[in-house]
Amino acid sequence: MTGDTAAEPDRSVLLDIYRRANLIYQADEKFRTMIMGGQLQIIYYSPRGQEILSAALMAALNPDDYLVTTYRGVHDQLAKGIPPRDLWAEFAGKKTGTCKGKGGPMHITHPETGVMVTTGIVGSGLPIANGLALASQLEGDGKVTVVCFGDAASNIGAFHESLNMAQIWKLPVIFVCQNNLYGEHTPQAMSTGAKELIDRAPGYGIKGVQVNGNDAFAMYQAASEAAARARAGEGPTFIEAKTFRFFGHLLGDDSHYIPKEEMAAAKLADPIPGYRKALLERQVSEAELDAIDAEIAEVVAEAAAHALASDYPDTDEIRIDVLGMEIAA
Amino acid sequence: MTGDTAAEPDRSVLLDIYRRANLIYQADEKFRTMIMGGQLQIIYYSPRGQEILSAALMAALNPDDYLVTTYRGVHDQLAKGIPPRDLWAEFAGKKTGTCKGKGGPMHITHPETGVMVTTGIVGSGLPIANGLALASQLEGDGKVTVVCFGDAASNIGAFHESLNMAQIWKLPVIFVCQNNLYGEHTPQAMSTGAKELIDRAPGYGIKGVQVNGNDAFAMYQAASEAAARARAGEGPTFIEAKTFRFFGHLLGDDSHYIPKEEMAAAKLADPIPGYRKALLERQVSEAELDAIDAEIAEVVAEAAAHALASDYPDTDEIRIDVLGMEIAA
Amino acid sequence: MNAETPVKAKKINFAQAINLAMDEAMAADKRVILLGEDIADGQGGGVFTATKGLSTKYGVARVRSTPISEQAIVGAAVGAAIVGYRPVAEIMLMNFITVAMDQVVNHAAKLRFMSGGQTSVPLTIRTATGAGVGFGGQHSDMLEAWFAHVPGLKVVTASNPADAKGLLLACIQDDDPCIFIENTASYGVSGPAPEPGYVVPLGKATVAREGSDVTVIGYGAVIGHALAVAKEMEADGVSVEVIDLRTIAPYDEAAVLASVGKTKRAVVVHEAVRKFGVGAEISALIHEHLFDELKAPVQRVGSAYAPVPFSPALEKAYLYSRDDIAAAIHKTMGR
Amino acid sequence: MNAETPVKAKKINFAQAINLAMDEAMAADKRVILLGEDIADGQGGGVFTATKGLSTKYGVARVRSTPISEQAIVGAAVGAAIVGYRPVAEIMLMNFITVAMDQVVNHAAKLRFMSGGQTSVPLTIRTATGAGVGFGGQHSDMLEAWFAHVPGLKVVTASNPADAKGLLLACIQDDDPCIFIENTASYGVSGPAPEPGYVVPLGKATVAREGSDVTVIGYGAVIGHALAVAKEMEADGVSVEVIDLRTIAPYDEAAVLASVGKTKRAVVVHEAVRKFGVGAEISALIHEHLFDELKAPVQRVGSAYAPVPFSPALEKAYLYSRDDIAAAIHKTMGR
Ligand SMILES: Cc1ncc(C[n+]2csc(CCOP(=O)(O)OP(=O)(O)O)c2C)c(N)n1
Ligand SMILES: Cc1ncc(C[n+]2csc(CCOP(=O)(O)OP(=O)(O)O)c2C)c(N)n1
Ligand SMILES: [Mg+2]
Ligand SMILES: [Mg+2]
Repeated sequence: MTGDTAAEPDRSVLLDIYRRANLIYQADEKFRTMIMGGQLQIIYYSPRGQEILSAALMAALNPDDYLVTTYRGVHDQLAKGIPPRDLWAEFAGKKTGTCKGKGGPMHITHPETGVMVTTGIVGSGLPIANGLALASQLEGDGKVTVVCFGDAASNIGAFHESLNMAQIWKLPVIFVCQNNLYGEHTPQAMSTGAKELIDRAPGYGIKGVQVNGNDAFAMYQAASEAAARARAGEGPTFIEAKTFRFFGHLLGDDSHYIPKEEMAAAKLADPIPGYRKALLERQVSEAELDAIDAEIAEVVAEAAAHALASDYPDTDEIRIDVLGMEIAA
Repeated sequence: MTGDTAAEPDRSVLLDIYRRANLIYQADEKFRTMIMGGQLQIIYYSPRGQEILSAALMAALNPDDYLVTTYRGVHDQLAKGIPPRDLWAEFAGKKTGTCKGKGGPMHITHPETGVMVTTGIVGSGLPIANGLALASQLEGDGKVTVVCFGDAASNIGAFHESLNMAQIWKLPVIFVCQNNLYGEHTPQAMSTGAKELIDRAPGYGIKGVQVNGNDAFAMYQAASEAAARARAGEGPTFIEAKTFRFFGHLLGDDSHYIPKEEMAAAKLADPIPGYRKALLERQVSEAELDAIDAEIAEVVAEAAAHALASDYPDTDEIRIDVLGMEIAA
Repeated sequence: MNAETPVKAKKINFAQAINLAMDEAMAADKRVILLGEDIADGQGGGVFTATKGLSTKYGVARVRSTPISEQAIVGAAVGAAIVGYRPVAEIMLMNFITVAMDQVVNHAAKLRFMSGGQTSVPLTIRTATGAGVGFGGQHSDMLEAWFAHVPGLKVVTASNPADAKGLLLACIQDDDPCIFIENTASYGVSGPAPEPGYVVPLGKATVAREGSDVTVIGYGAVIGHALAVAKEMEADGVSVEVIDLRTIAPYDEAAVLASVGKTKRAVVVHEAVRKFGVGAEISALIHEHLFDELKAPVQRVGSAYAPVPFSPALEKAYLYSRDDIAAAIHKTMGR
Repeated sequence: MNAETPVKAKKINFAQAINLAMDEAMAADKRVILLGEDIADGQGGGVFTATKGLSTKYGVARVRSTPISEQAIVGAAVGAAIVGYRPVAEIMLMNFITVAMDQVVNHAAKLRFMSGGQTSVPLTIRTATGAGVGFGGQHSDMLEAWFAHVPGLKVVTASNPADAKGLLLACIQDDDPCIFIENTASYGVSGPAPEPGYVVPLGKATVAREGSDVTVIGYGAVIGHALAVAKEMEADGVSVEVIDLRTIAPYDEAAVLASVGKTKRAVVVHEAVRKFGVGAEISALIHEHLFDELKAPVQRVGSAYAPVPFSPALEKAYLYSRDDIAAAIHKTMGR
C-alpha cells in the first residue's frame, strides 16, 4: 500500500469524487432494475463495489486525458464524464447512443470525454493504451492515458508485452489493475502465480503502487502521483487497486464460488457508505450530499427514459463505418 | 548467480559435458564451413558460444526427458542426443533426416531422444513445454521437460502466460533462458524493462536462478537442482543462463550492432577453451581430450557426408503427414 | 435406465450433448483431459455449463480451470497431445482464439507434417460463437473459413444435439487437431438424444432432407433455417434437398457433388460473412465439376460485409435470413 | 540528380520501393511513424533493409525498434492511429501475425464500426512472406484470405516495385487499416522506378497484359509468372489477358467482370493454398455474374493442401507453378 500520506485533497475534489461515485452507484442500480424488469435485454457486468476506485481515479485526471477500459466499464465511463444519456442509449442499442448503437455495452467510445476504446477482449486494451500514450508523447500534448483492467487480465500475454513496452519507451500511461480478486468465477490464487500482482512490476522495471482502491484518499493520491509522473516524462506506473465486485461476474451470477464470509466482509467494507461517512466526518452536511444524490437521480432517470424513447438505427447503417467508404447495398 | 556451491560432478559427468560441448562445437564449425562453401543453402543460426550451457544442461537430464527448443537449436539438439547424421540430413532437406526433410533446421523433432518440438516462432515453445510437463504430471512418469529460448523471447506474451501456468499447476518444467544479451540486432536494455531477467520470477511466484551459463559447473548444478525439484513435484524453475553468441543472429550477420569491446571480452571468455582448461586443471589429460575431439571429428564428417549423399524425399510426401489420412493426389 | 424411461421420447439439448461426448470420452480413455477458463465445477462447470459435473466425476487434475491465458491453454493442449494425450481445450468464444492463433496454426496444424509424421496432434478445441444474441462485435464472429484454409486442421460443427455429441466424440477420438464450433444461441435447443456410444464420422456430410430441384448446402444452425425454408417451398412446388456438411474441412466433396449432380442447382449458406467465406470454396468446387450440368449459377448466402453490430436492429440487418435463403433458391429456379 | 543521370533507365528493387514509400510519407506527414523489430538503423534498418536510413533521417522517436512483442506492436499502432497518427507496423514475417490477430481483427478492423464512425484506424501493417526460399513451415504462409474475410480490413500486394511504392503510399494515406504483403523472395527484384509522388489507388486492379481468349487473375509474384506463361502461350495462338488485382480486399470486381465478360474464360492464381483461398471467392463471383457467358468453368491455381515443407524437393511440389497456370489455361480452352 502507498506509504506516504499527502495532504488531503480539497473539499471540491472530495465532492467531485462523491458526485462521480454516486452517479455510478445510481446508474448501476438503475441498469440492474431495468434489466431485471425486462426493459433492457443485455449482458451486464455490474461495477457495484468499484465506484470509489473509478471516481477517485478519474477525478485525478484531466478531462482530455485518454481512457481505455473493458466490458466492466460503466464506472470508468461515467466517472470519466460520458453523458449518462448517451451511454444509456448505447446500452439500449439506439441511434442516439455514443456509437449509434453499433458498439453496445462492451464497446463504448466517446472521444469528447477521452474514452477512446472499450474492449471485450481481456487484456487487449493495454497495447492500445500504449499507442495513445505514444501519440501523446510524440505530440507533446501532455495527455495521460489510463487503461483499466481486471486482476485476471494480468495473466494474459498482452499485459506483459504492454508493461514492458511502456517502460522502455517511458510512455505517459497508467496501468490500473482493478483487483476485485476474481476473474469470472476463478479466485486470484487459482489463476495467478504471483503472491501479489504488484510483484510483477520489477519484471518490467516499472514503478508499481499497491493501493486500497476503495479508499478514495489513497486512490486519488496514487492516481495523482502517477499522472504527474507521466506528465513529467518519467514514464508509466502500474497501480494495483484492491476492490471487490458485489454482483459477481455478470448480472445473474449467484456468486456461489465466493466464500460467504468473504462476501460478508466485503459488504461490510462497502466503499459507498464508507465514503459518505468519511465526508460527513469532514464537515460535509447530509443535506449537501442528499442534494447531490437527488440531482443524480434525476439525471439517471432522464437518461434511461431517453434511451427507451430513442429510435433504433436505420438498417442502412450496416453499410456505413465499415470502411471509410460506404459499402454498396 | 547461484549462491551455494555443491560438490563438483564426477569425472565421467565432466567428460560427458566435454563430449557434448565439443560435438556442438565441431558440428557448428562444419555447418558454417559447408554453408560458406555453398554445399548447404540454409539460413543458419549458429550456437557458437553457447555450447557449454547446453552441454551442461542436457548432461543434467535423463535421456527420456523432454526438450523443446528454437531455430537456434543445434546445440540443444545435439547435446540432447540426436544422432548427428539424422540432424544433418534434415538440415540438408533429405529423406533420411529426422523429419524426412519436411521440417528443416527450424523444426527438428526426434522423440527417441526427447526432442519434441523445435519452433521458429519466438516464445511459442513455452506453452507447449507446459503441455508435455502436464502429460508427465498426469502420467506420473517422472519426466522433466526443458524448454530453451532466448533473452528477447522473454518479452513476448507466451513467456508470461507459460511461467504463470507452470507455477500454479506445479508442472515439472524448466524454463531455460539462454541470455546471449541480444535478440537479432537489439541489445537487451533496448527491449527489456527489467533490470535483470530473473527479476521476472517473483511475478509468477516461480523459483528463479541466475547463472553463468558458460560455466559448466554452475550450469550443471542449476539444471540438476531444477530437475530434482521438478521430479519431486515441487514445480517449475526459471533459469536465466548468461552466455553470448559469436556469430550474431544468423550466419552472415557482421555484428555491427555489438560494441567491439563487448565482443572482444566475450571472445576472451570463450567457454570452449575455458572448459578444456578447467578439465586439464582437473587431471584430465590432453591426450584424452584430443581423442574425444578426433572421434567427434569423424562422427561429424560422416554425418555431413551422409546428408549430402542422401536422397531428397519423394514429391508424394507432400500429401503425407498433413492429416492422419493421406491426401488424395 | 429403468423400465419406465420413455426411451424414444428422450430429448437432450446442445449443452448436454456436448457434455455427454466429453463424459463418454473421459470414461473410455484417461488420456482425455479438459482445459479451459472456469470449466471445473468449483467455477460453475463452464460459462455455458458444457463441462458441468465432469470435474466432480473425473477430478480437477483432468478437468482444469485455467488462467485467462489462451496461448498457454492451447499450447498446453498441443504439448500434451504430441505425447499421446487427447486434450479438449475450451476457448470460451471464437473471437478469443485470435490471441492463440499461433498455437493453432503454426503448431497444432503443422507439427505432424513438420515432424515427418512423428508427432500427431490429437487435440480438440471447442469454441462457441454466433450472432443474434446481442454480444456485439468481439464475441460473435464465425471464423471457420480461416481454419478451413489451414492444411492440417479439421473444422467441425453440428446442426442438432445428437450430431453434436457424435461429432465431438469423433473429434476427440481423431488423431488430427479439430476445431469444434458451437453455437452460442443453441446451447439450450433440444433434439432427440443419441444412443450411448453414438459417433458421427468426420468428413461425412448427411442429407438432412431429400429433394430434387435444388440443393441447399450448409452446416450448424443454418440447417434448421434451411429445413424450414425447404418446407415452405414445398407449397410452391419447389423440392429442396438440404445437405448438412457437419465437417467443414476437409468437407465431403463427393456428397456435395452427388447431390448437385442430381438437382443441378445449388445454394450455399452460412452465417459467416459472405465474402471470402466457406461458401466461395463450395461454389467454386461445384462449378469446376458440374459446370455443364448446372441449370443456374450457384448462389451464396451469408452475412453482410460488416462487423457484428450490437443493436438488435442492425444485428438483424447483418445476419443472413430465411428470406435470403428463399430468395437465393428462387434465383436458381428462376431460369 | 545531375545532368548525366540516365533518368529513363532508372531501376529500383522492391526493398527500395517500399523504403521510398515510407520515406515520402514521413517527409509529407509527421504523423507517419514506423514500429517494428530491428527497423531502426542501429539495428540494421530492418531484416530486409526496407526501413534503412529512415531512423537516421527522421529520428528514432518516429522509427522505433521494438521488443519482440507483436501484440504490443500492433496495439500501439492501433492506439496511435485512432488519435490521428498513421503508423506503419512491420510484422517481420506473416506467420508472426498469428500472435497479434486479436489486435488486427478484433480491434483495427472493427473500431471504426464499433465506435459508430468516431475513431478510424489509419494504420498499415507491412509483412513479408512466401515460399520458395527454404524458410519452412512457420515462415512462409500466404494468409491473405483470412484478412480478406474480415470486414474493415484492406489487403494489398504488389507485383512490381513501382506498384509496391505506389500502393504502400496509398495504404499509409488511407483512413482504413491496410495489410500490405511483401514477398520475401522479391525484395531484390528490380523494375522501373516510379516518379516521385507516384500513388496507386487502392481497390483498383490493372490490366497487366491485354488478351482476348482467357483472363488470368492474380496478384503479387504471380503476375510475373502469369505474364511469362502468357507470352509462351502466344506461340500456341492463345491470347491471355492478365489482371493484377493489387488490392485483394475489397477487390475490383468490376475490372474482373469486365475482363472475363470479354474473354469468357478465367483462371485465378495465387500462391496460397488453393482450398478456401482468395481464388474461391473470385471464381464464385465470376460464375454468379457471368454464368451464361462463360465458355468454361473458372479454374483455380494455388499451392497444395500442406504446410510449407522445408526440403527444396517438396517445396517445389507444394508450390503452384507456371505449368499449373498453363494447364489451367489449356483446360479453359479445351472446350
Ligand atoms: C481473451 C479473452 N479470454 C476470455 C474472455 C472471457 N472473459 C471475459 S471477462 C473474464 C474475466 C476477467 O476477469 P478480470 O480481468 O479479473 O476482470 P473483472 O471481470 O473481474 O473485472 C473472462 C475470462 C475474454 N473476454 N477475452
Ligand atoms: C513471434 C516472432 N516474432 C519475431 C520473430 C523473428 N525473430 C526470430 S529470432 C528473433 C530474435 C530472438 O532473440 P532471442 O530470443 O534473444 O534468441 P536468440 O536468437 O538470441 O538466441 C526474432 C525477432 C519470430 N521468429 N517470431
Ligand atoms: Mg477481477
Ligand atoms: Mg538472444
